[in-house]
Amino acid sequence: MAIAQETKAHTHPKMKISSRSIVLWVGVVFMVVFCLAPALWQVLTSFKTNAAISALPTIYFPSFSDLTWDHYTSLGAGFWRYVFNSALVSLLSTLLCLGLGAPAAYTLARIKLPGESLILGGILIVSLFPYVLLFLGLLEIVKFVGLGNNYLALIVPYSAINLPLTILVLRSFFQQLPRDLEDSAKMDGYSTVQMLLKIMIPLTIPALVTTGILAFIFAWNEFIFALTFVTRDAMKTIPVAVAQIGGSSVYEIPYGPIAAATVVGTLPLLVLVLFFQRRIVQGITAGAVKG
Amino acid sequence: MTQDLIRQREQRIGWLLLTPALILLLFVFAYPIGRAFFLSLFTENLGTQLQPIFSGLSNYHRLIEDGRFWESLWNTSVFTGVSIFCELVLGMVFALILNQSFRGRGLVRTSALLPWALPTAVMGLAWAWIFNDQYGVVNDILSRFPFWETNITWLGDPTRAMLALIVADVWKTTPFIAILLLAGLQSIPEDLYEAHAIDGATPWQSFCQVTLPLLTPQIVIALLFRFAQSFGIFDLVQVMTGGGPAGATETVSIYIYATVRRYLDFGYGAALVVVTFVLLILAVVLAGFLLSKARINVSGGR
Amino acid sequence: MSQSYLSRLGRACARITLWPSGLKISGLKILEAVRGKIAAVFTVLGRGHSRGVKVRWFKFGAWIVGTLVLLQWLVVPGFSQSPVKIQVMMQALEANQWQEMEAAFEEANPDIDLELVEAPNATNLVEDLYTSAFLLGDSPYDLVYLDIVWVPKFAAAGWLMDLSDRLSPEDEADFLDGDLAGGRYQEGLYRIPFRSDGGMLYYRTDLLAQAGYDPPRTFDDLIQISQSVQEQGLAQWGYLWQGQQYEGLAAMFVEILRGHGAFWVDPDSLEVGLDQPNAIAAVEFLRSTIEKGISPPGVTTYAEEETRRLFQNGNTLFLRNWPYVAGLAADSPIADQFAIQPMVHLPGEESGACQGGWGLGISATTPHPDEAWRVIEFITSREVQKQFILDTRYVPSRRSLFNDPDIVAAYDYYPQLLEVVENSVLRPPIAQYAQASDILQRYLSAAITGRMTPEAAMQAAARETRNVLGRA
Amino acid sequence: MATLTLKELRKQFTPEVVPVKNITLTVEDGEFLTLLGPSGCGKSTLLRLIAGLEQPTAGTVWVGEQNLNAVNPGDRNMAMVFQSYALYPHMTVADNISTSLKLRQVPPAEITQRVRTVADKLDISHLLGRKPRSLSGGQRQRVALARALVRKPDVFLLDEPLSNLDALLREQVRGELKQLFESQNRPVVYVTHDQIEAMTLSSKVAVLLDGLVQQLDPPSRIYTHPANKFVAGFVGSPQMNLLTLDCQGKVAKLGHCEIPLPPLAQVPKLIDLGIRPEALSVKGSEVSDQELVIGGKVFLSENFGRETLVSLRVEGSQDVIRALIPPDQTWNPEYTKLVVPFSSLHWFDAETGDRL
Repeated sequence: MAIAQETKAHTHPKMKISSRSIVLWVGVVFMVVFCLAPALWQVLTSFKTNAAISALPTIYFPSFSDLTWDHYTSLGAGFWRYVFNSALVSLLSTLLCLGLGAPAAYTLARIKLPGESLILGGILIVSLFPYVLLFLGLLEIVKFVGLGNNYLALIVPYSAINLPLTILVLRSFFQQLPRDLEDSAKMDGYSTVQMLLKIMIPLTIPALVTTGILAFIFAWNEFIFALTFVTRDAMKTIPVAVAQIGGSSVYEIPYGPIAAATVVGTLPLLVLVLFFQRRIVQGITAGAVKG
Repeated sequence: MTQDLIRQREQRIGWLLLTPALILLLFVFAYPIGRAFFLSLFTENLGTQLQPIFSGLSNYHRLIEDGRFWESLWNTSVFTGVSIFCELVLGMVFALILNQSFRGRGLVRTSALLPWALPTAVMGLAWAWIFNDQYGVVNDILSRFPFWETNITWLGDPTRAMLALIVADVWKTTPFIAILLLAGLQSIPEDLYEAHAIDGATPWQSFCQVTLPLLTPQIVIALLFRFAQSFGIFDLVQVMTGGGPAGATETVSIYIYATVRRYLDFGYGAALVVVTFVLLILAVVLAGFLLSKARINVSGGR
Repeated sequence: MSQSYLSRLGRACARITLWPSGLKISGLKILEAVRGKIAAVFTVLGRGHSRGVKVRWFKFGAWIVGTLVLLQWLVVPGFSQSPVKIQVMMQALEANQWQEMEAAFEEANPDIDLELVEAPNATNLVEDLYTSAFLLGDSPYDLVYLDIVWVPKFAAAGWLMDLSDRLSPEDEADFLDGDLAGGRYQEGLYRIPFRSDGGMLYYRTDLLAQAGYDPPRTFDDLIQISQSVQEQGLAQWGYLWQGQQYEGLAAMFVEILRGHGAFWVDPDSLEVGLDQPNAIAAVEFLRSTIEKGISPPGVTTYAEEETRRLFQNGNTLFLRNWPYVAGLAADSPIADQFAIQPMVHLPGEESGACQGGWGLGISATTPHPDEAWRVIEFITSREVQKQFILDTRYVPSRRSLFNDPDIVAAYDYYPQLLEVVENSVLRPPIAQYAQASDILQRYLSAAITGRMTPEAAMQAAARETRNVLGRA
Repeated sequence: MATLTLKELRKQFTPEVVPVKNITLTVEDGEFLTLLGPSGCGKSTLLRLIAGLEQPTAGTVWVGEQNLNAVNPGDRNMAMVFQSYALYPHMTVADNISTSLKLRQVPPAEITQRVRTVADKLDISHLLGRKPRSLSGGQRQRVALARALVRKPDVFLLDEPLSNLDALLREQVRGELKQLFESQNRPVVYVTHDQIEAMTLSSKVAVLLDGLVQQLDPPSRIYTHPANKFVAGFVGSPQMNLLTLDCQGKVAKLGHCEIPLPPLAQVPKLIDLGIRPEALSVKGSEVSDQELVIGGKVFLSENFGRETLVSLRVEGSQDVIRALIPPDQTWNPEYTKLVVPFSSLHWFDAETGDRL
């Protein structure tokens, strides 16, 4: 029956190829342009000479003389260090966030606990607190625990800030999984933890990937905490490093090198997203229930 | 008592699974929030040599008369309301598109995530440059249309500056909503649509009657978090307008950040934090109440 | 098996820097103590009959911790013991420019290790970073590299050391008055100026010659000449200034205020002068440059760089900006076609250049004030400063350097520059300057964008400023 | 080897919602107990109580001499087949089947052996490497069965395992199930709302309503001697004719008919009469005195092919009686007489519904 469904889905568009697919492609084109145009402008800027960047009229299709690699070479090999720092902090904070968030979300979705709604309410309320305003209190904690200039000073807050979102999203996914699956697993002899690891988690991969990507990107791009908690140059993350890129004067904003740094700093992220978006595949629970 | 042994065991494991996350949340959130509530009852600024002096509710009294705070609150509300509305509509459209199967979907999905992936601080600069009245791309494109005023000072006019901020924010965060909704769409079984289509429903009807209700948990979560993020907007405004012109784009976060970090007025800053936080909670509670009136479960349950 | 894993883990945890330093010593003990409990937890998780799972959990945990340990060792360079470390933080851009001075200093003073910590180039972020460091008590920075407007706040907060006794009379005489004044707060001296800065008027010599005008002296001159040059089609815009809502707006405005004989805040009496008629006239002047089409409407969104680029593109007659433009414009299409002079003023009033610039202060909590002072002495000494100026084209803080033959040979306009910076005007040196400046920026921005009339805006600004000053 | 015993089980969710009120049952080895009842009668909850997926509010579950109340579902050594099959979608068929054995630390060689045996028996050997997604409904159902059988559990629990199959397949699988579980010689508890399944498969049927067992008997006795009006109406298709009649003396009045009452201690005012449609026939030439004759007008006839269901309005009353008669039999459209042996009449107390 499932096979029948799939083939049906393939033949379906053919019948209405005209109206439906035209609307779809118009939508796709609009979306791609909307999302990419400003980013591509940034890419173009990263290759333009300083003169071409501020030339009037605006240069959309630069000639060879308007193009340069200088902005990239000016970043220097040291920039990879910042990329590494960002990757490390983002990866660990994402793992921590998912590692703590998924069990918590499962518990809140399926295990009845006294005070459960209070906990849930607390998580909701905490998520409303503008995170920028946490920095002063956190600074004191960081200082007190002696975490200054330690990756943990970034990893822990990033995880915590993403935790409410992770918990709520995963919880709603756990709730949507058929309950029979868990009952079946219990009958088979899975303990709660094993069941979470072997059955529930594999089935919520789309949600895990989704929240994971969101958390990872947040950590990758966060600025204020990264600026405040880490001052040692070797441990700075990309956004802070970009803020340190200098022009010929303190007043000048060096658009070219900043654009280049953005491109270099975002490419790893894109590769990651490109790789993981396949995991957000349709119908991972198909076949679990019903004929 | 033996009757509940299994339940007790299950609950014990539940607490074990839940506690680490709660500890982390407490560790990061409890102290700063509690500290704000505590400090808001003290005067601690340059006038007191940065020593806390108990002053009761005087900070709150001062806050009520602080036009700048209420103006920034209004600015933030306008910004939040307009941008979230646009993001939700666009994000839903994006999610529906990305949920279709077509050639190159992987690339399109990735490109749809790109705005979210680019650092806000940097893209704020880029947007400021795009909206620049002399060199900006926006004016350059507009000037190619006849009858358009050229050299519009986007960031120099209160309304237009707000508009520019909203455009930049919508661009930046629509992917956030889109990907959350997309993940939600993935969990809606295909056969529901087929059953509905067999019943003779138009696509619009099945959207309203199948997609929307089943997507409610994700929509509510996305809205909630965008609301919180948007209300706390900081770096984008800081970089693009710095709160100007004439404070027309100053948001609450910007004001509080300045009060605490630049004016060193800690007690008053804490009072600002507390009031903002409480107002946000009230707004969400109210929204939740209205939603539950509309028989939608906020927490995502059934 | 699991036991040995844990004890190994414990020993590893106690060593690594990832483990919070405050807990470093007790780390092993704590872990030993909770070991039994952790094992119990894992037993519950693994539920009796699944011993394989239990082992796997440990392996998993060990993997994660092991990876962290490894990364941490890779990443954190070992601490090497050095003589006396003196740390100072500054914009990354400037830290690079300081490299040679740093090397020279360390060569001359082997017992001191001067460390430059790089910060972002936005000055407000540097201020934030210093602020955070001081708020936490013992700042890691022994020296503070200060923008002139931070001095009152940092001094009032008690973060800086009074340097009055340390400065020699000869140096005191050589430093520019405005720069020294900017380093004072109440009775003390908290900052030794290193490089100066001041706002001034750039004008296009070629366009003025073509139109047959002398450089302007008064505000009326400036408007008249601009309109005439614009009418003749020689330039698109007459006058560029910084109108974005940011600190530069306040800096620019104090010059206009001085030119109108008005003042912002009197630092001694804390009197506010923003709502006096001549202050309102100053705002009306700025507004009129937009209304008369002399300045582009977008000027209300411009900071230094936007105005410089527009000026360098060649379509503008006058520009108010800092000295750094002179160096950059010399490499642009308008090279040799511009000159500088002090800001214009009303007849009978004086021109004023907003005093900017950076200098060094000593952190109140540093354990090495004497070593820090040696750094200041070295860096601000005439010879070192001279070399730095020659390398970077910054403005010196010592009078004697403006007419130094080597410097004049390199930069011929420095004698004129001295004339500009000698007439400097300070932004009010009050502890609440940041707040006062924000108030002014908001209302000034409202006035020049036409949201409020100049009169209403200045009255509101004055009222709020008085509130702030009265409160503290 | 094992006996499943339920003692005074009760499950209460809220004061109003009590799906299982007080149930005591025993299922021996080789017995096939079907819990039969309409939806909401508590049969699924009862099954989940046995499995340990729900905790009883009161009462106990025993296998042999062991009280299972504090034992986790996975440790009860019961296997359950779910209505939705609940296959793990991310595992292959082989993994789905072998998971429970792996968790019980069965040696790998034995696992392979047992999986192969059960797959052969259910004819799914060729599917072992596939994922549930690519299986048909019938195949999934077999995998779900295999998953239960491979464990050789103490007790089998089946929750409407056939309800998601189409009618044809259902009939076929029903037969196979019967053979399969007869050979297992274990207690089987089977939940269904389908009376045909209950009748064909079970050695014992418990008819449930409102959380209480209405009747616990072998299927044939459930059919021939329904314990009360509910069971009588629920079991049998087409449904039994149930008429509420006035009593006068020792007879009950149905239209012009006077039907002698069974021997009763006390004659009630009203009494319920039940007649199975298949017990009625169109009156032949002769009527024995062991038969009741009911006359009336046929106003509806439905031809099922194998037989015809005629609906007749009883002469002198508004009551309707339906009868199942051979398709070739004819009747007088204006006035037809139906006969039924007195022995096929079922009497029920009008108030309590109990069989008299």
